[in-house]
Amino acid sequence: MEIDRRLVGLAAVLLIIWIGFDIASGGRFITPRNIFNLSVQTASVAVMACGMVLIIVTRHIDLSVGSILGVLAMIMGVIQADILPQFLGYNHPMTWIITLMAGLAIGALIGGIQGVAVGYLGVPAFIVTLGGLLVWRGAAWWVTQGRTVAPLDANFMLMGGGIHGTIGATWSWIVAAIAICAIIYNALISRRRRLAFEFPVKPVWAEWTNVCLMAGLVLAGIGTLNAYMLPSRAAEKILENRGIPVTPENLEISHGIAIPLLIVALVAIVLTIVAKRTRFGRYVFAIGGNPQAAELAGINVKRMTVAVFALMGVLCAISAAISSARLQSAGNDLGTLDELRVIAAVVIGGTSLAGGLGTIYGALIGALVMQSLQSGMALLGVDTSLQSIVIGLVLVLAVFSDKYFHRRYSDPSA
Amino acid sequence: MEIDRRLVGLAAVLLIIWIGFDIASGGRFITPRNIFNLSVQTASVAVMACGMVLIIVTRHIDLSVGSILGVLAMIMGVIQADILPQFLGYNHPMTWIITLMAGLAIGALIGGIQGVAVGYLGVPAFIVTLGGLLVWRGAAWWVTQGRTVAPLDANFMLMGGGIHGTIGATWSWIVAAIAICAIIYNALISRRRRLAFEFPVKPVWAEWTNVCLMAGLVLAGIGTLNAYMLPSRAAEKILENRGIPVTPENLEISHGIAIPLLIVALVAIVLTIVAKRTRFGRYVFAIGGNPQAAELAGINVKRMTVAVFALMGVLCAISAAISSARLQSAGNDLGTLDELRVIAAVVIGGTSLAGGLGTIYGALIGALVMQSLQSGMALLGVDTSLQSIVIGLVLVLAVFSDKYFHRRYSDPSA
Amino acid sequence: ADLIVGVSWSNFQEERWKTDEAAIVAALKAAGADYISADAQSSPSKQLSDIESLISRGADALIVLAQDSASIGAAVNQAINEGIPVVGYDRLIENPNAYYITFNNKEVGRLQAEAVFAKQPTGNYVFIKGAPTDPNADILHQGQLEVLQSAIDSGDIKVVGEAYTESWQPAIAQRNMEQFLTAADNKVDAVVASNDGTAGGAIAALAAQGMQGIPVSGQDGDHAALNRVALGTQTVSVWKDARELGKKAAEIAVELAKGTKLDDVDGTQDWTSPNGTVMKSYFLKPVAITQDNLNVVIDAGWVSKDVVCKGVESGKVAACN
Amino acid sequence: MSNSNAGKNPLVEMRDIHLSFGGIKAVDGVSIDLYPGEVVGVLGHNGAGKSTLIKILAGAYTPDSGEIIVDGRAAKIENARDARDNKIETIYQNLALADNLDAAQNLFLGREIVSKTGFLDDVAMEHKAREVLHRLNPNFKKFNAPVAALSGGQRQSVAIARALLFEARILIMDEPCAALGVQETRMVGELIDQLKKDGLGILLISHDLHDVFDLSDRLHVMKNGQLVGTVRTEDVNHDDVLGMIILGKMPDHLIHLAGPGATNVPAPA
Amino acid sequence: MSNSNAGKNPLVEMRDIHLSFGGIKAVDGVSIDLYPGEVVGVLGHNGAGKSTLIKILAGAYTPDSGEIIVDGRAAKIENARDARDNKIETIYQNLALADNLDAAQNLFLGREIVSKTGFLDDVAMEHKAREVLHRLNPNFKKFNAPVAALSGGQRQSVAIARALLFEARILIMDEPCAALGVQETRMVGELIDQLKKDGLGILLISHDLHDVFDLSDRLHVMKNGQLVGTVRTEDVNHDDVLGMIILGKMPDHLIHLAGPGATNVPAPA
Ligand SMILES: Nc1ncnc2c1ncn2[C@@H]1O[C@H](COP(=O)(O)OP(=O)(O)OP(=O)(O)O)[C@@H](O)[C@H]1O
Ligand SMILES: Nc1ncnc2c1ncn2[C@@H]1O[C@H](COP(=O)(O)OP(=O)(O)OP(=O)(O)O)[C@@H](O)[C@H]1O
Ligand SMILES: O[C@@H]1[C@@H](O)[C@H](O)OC[C@H]1O
Ligand SMILES: [Mg+2]
Ligand SMILES: [Mg+2]
Repeated sequence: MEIDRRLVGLAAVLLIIWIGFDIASGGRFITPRNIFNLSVQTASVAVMACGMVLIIVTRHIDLSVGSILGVLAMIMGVIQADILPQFLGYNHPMTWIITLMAGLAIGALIGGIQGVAVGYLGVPAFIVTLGGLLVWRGAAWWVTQGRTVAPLDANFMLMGGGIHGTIGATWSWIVAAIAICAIIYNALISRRRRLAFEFPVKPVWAEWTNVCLMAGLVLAGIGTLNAYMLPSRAAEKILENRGIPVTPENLEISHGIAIPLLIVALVAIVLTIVAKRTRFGRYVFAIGGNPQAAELAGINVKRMTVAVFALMGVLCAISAAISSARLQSAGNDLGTLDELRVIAAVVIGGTSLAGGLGTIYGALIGALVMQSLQSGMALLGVDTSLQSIVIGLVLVLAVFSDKYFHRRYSDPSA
Repeated sequence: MEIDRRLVGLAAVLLIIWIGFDIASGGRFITPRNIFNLSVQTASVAVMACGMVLIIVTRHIDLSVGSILGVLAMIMGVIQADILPQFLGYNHPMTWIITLMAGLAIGALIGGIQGVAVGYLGVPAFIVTLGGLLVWRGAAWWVTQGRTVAPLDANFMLMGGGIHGTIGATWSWIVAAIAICAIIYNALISRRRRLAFEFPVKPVWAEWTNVCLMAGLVLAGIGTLNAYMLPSRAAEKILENRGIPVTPENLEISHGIAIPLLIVALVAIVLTIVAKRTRFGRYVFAIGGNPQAAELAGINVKRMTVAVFALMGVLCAISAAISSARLQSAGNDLGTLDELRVIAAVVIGGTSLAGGLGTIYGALIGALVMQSLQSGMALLGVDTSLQSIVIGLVLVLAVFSDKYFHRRYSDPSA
Repeated sequence: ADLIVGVSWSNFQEERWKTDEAAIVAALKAAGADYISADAQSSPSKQLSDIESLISRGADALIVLAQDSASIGAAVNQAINEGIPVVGYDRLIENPNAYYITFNNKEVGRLQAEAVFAKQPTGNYVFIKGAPTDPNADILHQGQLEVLQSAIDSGDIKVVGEAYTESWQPAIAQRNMEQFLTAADNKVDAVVASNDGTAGGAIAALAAQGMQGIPVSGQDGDHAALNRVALGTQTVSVWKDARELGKKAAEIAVELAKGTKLDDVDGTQDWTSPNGTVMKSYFLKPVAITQDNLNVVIDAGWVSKDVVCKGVESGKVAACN
Repeated sequence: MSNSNAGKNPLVEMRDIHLSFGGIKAVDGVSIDLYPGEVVGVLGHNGAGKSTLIKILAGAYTPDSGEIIVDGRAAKIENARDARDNKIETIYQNLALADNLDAAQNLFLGREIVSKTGFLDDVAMEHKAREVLHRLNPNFKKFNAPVAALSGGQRQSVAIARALLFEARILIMDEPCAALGVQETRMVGELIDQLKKDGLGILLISHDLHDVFDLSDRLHVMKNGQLVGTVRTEDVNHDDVLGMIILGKMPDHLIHLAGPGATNVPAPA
Repeated sequence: MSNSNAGKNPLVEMRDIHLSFGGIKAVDGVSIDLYPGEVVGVLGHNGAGKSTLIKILAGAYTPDSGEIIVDGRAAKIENARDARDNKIETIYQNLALADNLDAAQNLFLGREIVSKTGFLDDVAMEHKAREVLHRLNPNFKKFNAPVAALSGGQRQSVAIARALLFEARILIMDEPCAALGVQETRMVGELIDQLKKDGLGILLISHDLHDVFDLSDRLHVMKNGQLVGTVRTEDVNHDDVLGMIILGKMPDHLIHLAGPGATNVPAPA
């Protein structure tokens, strides 16, 4: 994984925003607590943004993700709260698995249907998913005639990253260790491949700087999350449940990585590999570059379209699980306007709306930028209408600056 | 003006919808009254749709029209209700003109700013106007801190097409006569031009059929509107005001053409001429076909982009006038989701989201299709969530069928 | 100040919330507490994030106007876990650890229906209901039906139209009203609209048929609506003096933040929610404002006389003289 | 009809192919054939229907009617994948390349090399791409840039390399050298000769009579969507062929060879 | 340097032009000139920088450094409009056409005929378009179809017609005949001769040495972004030029003529 100039620019934007808010809020922004909150708040949009990258790279768009999230959250809500308990009782350990599987399957189906309309019927994705935006939002209402479903299954709610929905300090450090091993392994392997074919490689020190930088980021991130302690009441309860004596020392329980963040990381890694290292990913980019050429190269563009939209549906299901779990309830207006957040995140992250160009990690940072703005302004107590003005402006500015700084390295006539 | 196959297909869709609702509502849909209502309900979206055609033809999109409408309505509201009365008193005959002019100017400015961001800064329109969607909605709130502005100026409210906002039977017939003359003149002139260069022309009978058909449509439409009488209570008041004795005969006062419909017609005719008969329009289409080629042909693509967006802003101002006048008040949420209605109308009307292809009259019919669905379902008392499902489906179906029937006459590989 | 009270608003779309806010701010200032706030823009998810950030900002007590009473649980739990008391404002929060202060919304519905019914005890009625996503919409409608159901059953009143209004949008209310008028051939005698915004839309539709003047209800005491009441195009705007509600809520929040138990707040009564949760609650009484008692809102300083009386012929309305 | 193909079976035959675009008959009853180890030129004025004809064979268009026979068996070629299954490989006139991918990625598009674990082996692909492109265009060095950044001729080199890389039996080349430089054109000529020796059948569309005469064994000439006739290169000279292209009639001494569907000639006696 | 241009002033001069694309020097210190009434060929291998060079003159690219002098005066050419104001007209290698417009609309794009009332006069434009296109390609009939529906050669005809239609003094043609048929190519050749007689200066990029020798008075040869040298056509033969293109060096008997910025030659004595 190479670190590109664009990514650095984007990270700089993020950093500026963070530092700015931190100063303005008197040091309340860059705190373990707020970083933890941010990680959880961003998760649902981030997961969908990963899929939206592929959609936009293939020259499509999906305006329906918010509505799909809504209908899937309702369906999963009803399955776990109304249907399964009849057979399994409340909070049965299988409930969340069955619910999630059903959600993923229905998500794939919904996405697949839209993909068929786009790929096989040839209706522009903008229209299909604009229709979807209306249809699935309407459908979300029909699941329970508008009633919000609550309470949800206790295990399912762990996906929302509440007090119990984190993996604690020890596991977080283990995750960090695994990540760092993967970074080193990856660097070694790709260097060896290039050397085998006698292609030029970077100097050793540069490779190591790279690796150290990334490992450092991982450690810093996870260290921060581990530094955020559970509120004392919650810690007391946990200690009581486990039968551990409540001493000031024992009360210091770390949050660690929130489960939704873990889900985001997993989704992002898998999709990055898919995008860069598999035929599927290569075809996605080829279609984005020139759909006719891709078809003539023997790629089944229609089928690929269906697959990409179905994948988007699956990711909506994951996001639906995260956001309903977080809210501990499923309401039929869940996900409203998320399509805009997701698309904005992806475009801020450097994905071109003209297709053929985009990265998953860019989208993640884009999502983080958007959420940081919102959370930061909420933290400062900025008026909402002013908030939306600021977010609108930053959106345009971010894309402009990315374009401006990137332009110097590309075709002046483009 | 030639009548094309696509238009006929679209008109057929509309007819099916109308007849369907008429049957389902027991003959309440195709009545002078409902047709009149439809014409007024469609006006605001229709005006914006005319501009959106040009935006989409140039390969852009404008997601901010609803928000721009909102902020302009608020601004015009404050100008006419709070500011001008301080100088002119209430309902001064100049109030509405000054208000409208200010609205148009500010609309052009807002659109122009967005156009600069798209054309000169090179930020994709999707992003600029997504930003605009947030910014202008936020700004709408700021105008009065969320307070709804009412009552509006009495003359201004005529643009909303209430009881007084129509031109009555006589004037309506005069409009009809002018329209028919124009149709005939147009046909004659273009035939003469072609003959002068010895180009092939249609047989005379075909020309006449065409002319008669169009004239017939005009007569039928205006006849219908004239057949819709003022409700007796309102008629009584009018007669009283004019000092005419209230007899059953005198009470039969026609609505005639509603002023908003007249505005739509004017906008559509002007823009059709601009699109087909002027350099500006030709350049819009050329840019949509191939922006690089247009630039190389010496067209100032950046300036054109600004102009097209500014024009869109002006049309938003007109729509803002119509819809706030119709509601007799200006609220900061006016126009919410209108961007989707407008875009849907345009695309149903056969404009290609890939750019380079589209017609104004198609967009008008598209707007009518959307509004007919909504009004029809409201008439039948269909549940709102079911309404949005139906509208979503019809949107996709309409575009699909247009594509499907059109495909037979074009490149099979495209 | 040593106390900070955080307020989480569901949105500011209706005019009234700005007044509520002003009242809360004033009351907190009087009590020497700081006011911090966030606006969820009608999104339950954003409201959860908002409350998290209010907690981060050091709120000692929270006042929450819930967008969705069922979805607010997660946020309220977080606050309670942190030991921060929560006051449910205007809309119900189903959590026995939270305090509940409101105007009785069923009562609001009843007042709306009563005012319309008094003017038009028989004939064709239209119901313009609130947002399908707002639980208050149904509660209001229940209240309305409590008054009108017997007349409906006896056939004195015939319901010729009934629709929700997405996001309480006036333009949608107007379109629905137009279609009801078309469907009923203008044979509509009264409109029960659930708030002032939708009432405005309905009245615009009536005006297009020259029918303005038939009974129409609303709520919130929006300035434009009070003007319509004066002009006679709207019958009633049920006024929930937001200033009272805001003041009381702020006072209670400060008390709770200082450590007072829920039970010990003055005027607290036990109230059982439809789902059987027993809540510590405080209720205020809404007032129906009609042409006859417009002076109430003017005297209360809610709105100035010239706003209410804009365009009213002199001598026609007592309050405008 | 005596020629060196006698006795062999044609690799591919297209029989009585028709295709109209909304009223305009782009291909109007054309029949052609191609034998292994031969190069057949397809000639005709602009808009004669050459590209449309070979796009049908390549699976890019579906004909209104007509048959395609590959190796003696009727073949159903409805898309590019079907063509590939029949070992038909095409270089398109408009160079179908994905502009955002680099040369190697384009070369292997649809036929990527994957490692044992199933992941793309980009390093191996780039290695192979360098090899092939070097044979076509020794000046070519831009391996890590998207092909959008290549010059017209460089793009054409990529398109040709792409077609060469795979084991096609039938190679269709639609004006492969139009944008190529002198040296590059020469190298492509040498390659064609080599492929011919390897037993491939090649359909070569070109407007350059010099090249066509140098490379082809037979010529199909089209006019206005119809086949004027098919001749052996050695039987005709430039002027004969010009006559066929411009006037649409067979040279007098060969009139008896006019192929099926040929126009402007009396039916063979 | 004795040639027929002696005494005349050059129509256009480009002096020491540089342009890199992110590190790659596409044009690297090239100077060329063009006199009225002459055709100058620009030759070079694929990727030599020919198209980039002339796009700078056409206003499509802005050079990193260098001067353009038109009629003896320094000209600022920053976009296509500036080029047009200097009466420079270009046929691009990738045929810059608006695919959705028809032939006549493309022909007049940016220079429409309007009636007295200021509205477009489409009938007059179509009339004129038919006239011009007929001179280039008598087979051309598709006047009412969008140019997307044209064959490769038909599109090229439209692009050429477009450039001819207006009173340019400097005509740039980037491989104008690449896609043209034999007859069509011949007609373009005749046209070039005609324009030359009318006193236009023409820069002609082509890979077809036959054509270039037939049509040009002088040749600029480029390699790897640099100018190898400028020669008079009558002074050289095909092999000399091939040597310049491939090896990048001036023929021995002309080595003293190597232009400024020429590479691989000893500095002129
Ligand atoms: N838009 C671009 N971005 C980056 N590099 C480019 C771009 N256009 C051309 N190049 C590079 O610049 C060099 C010169 O290209 P140019 O198109 O001028 O060559 P050319 O002489 O016209 O070649 P051909 O004969 O193939 O048309 C080539 O190496 C090419 O890859
Ligand atoms: N997509 C299309 N839609 C409509 N008509 C088309 C299309 N493609 C080609 N045609 C028409 O079909 C006819 C044959 O075109 P084709 O491209 O096969 O010609 P060609 O022989 O390859 O010409 P060239 O030598 O110019 O490449 C032409 O009249 C052309 O205008
Ligand atoms: O006051 C009303 C409130 O109770 C409801 O929930 O939302 C709409 C408002 O008008
Ligand atoms: Mg061709
Ligand atoms: Mg070139």
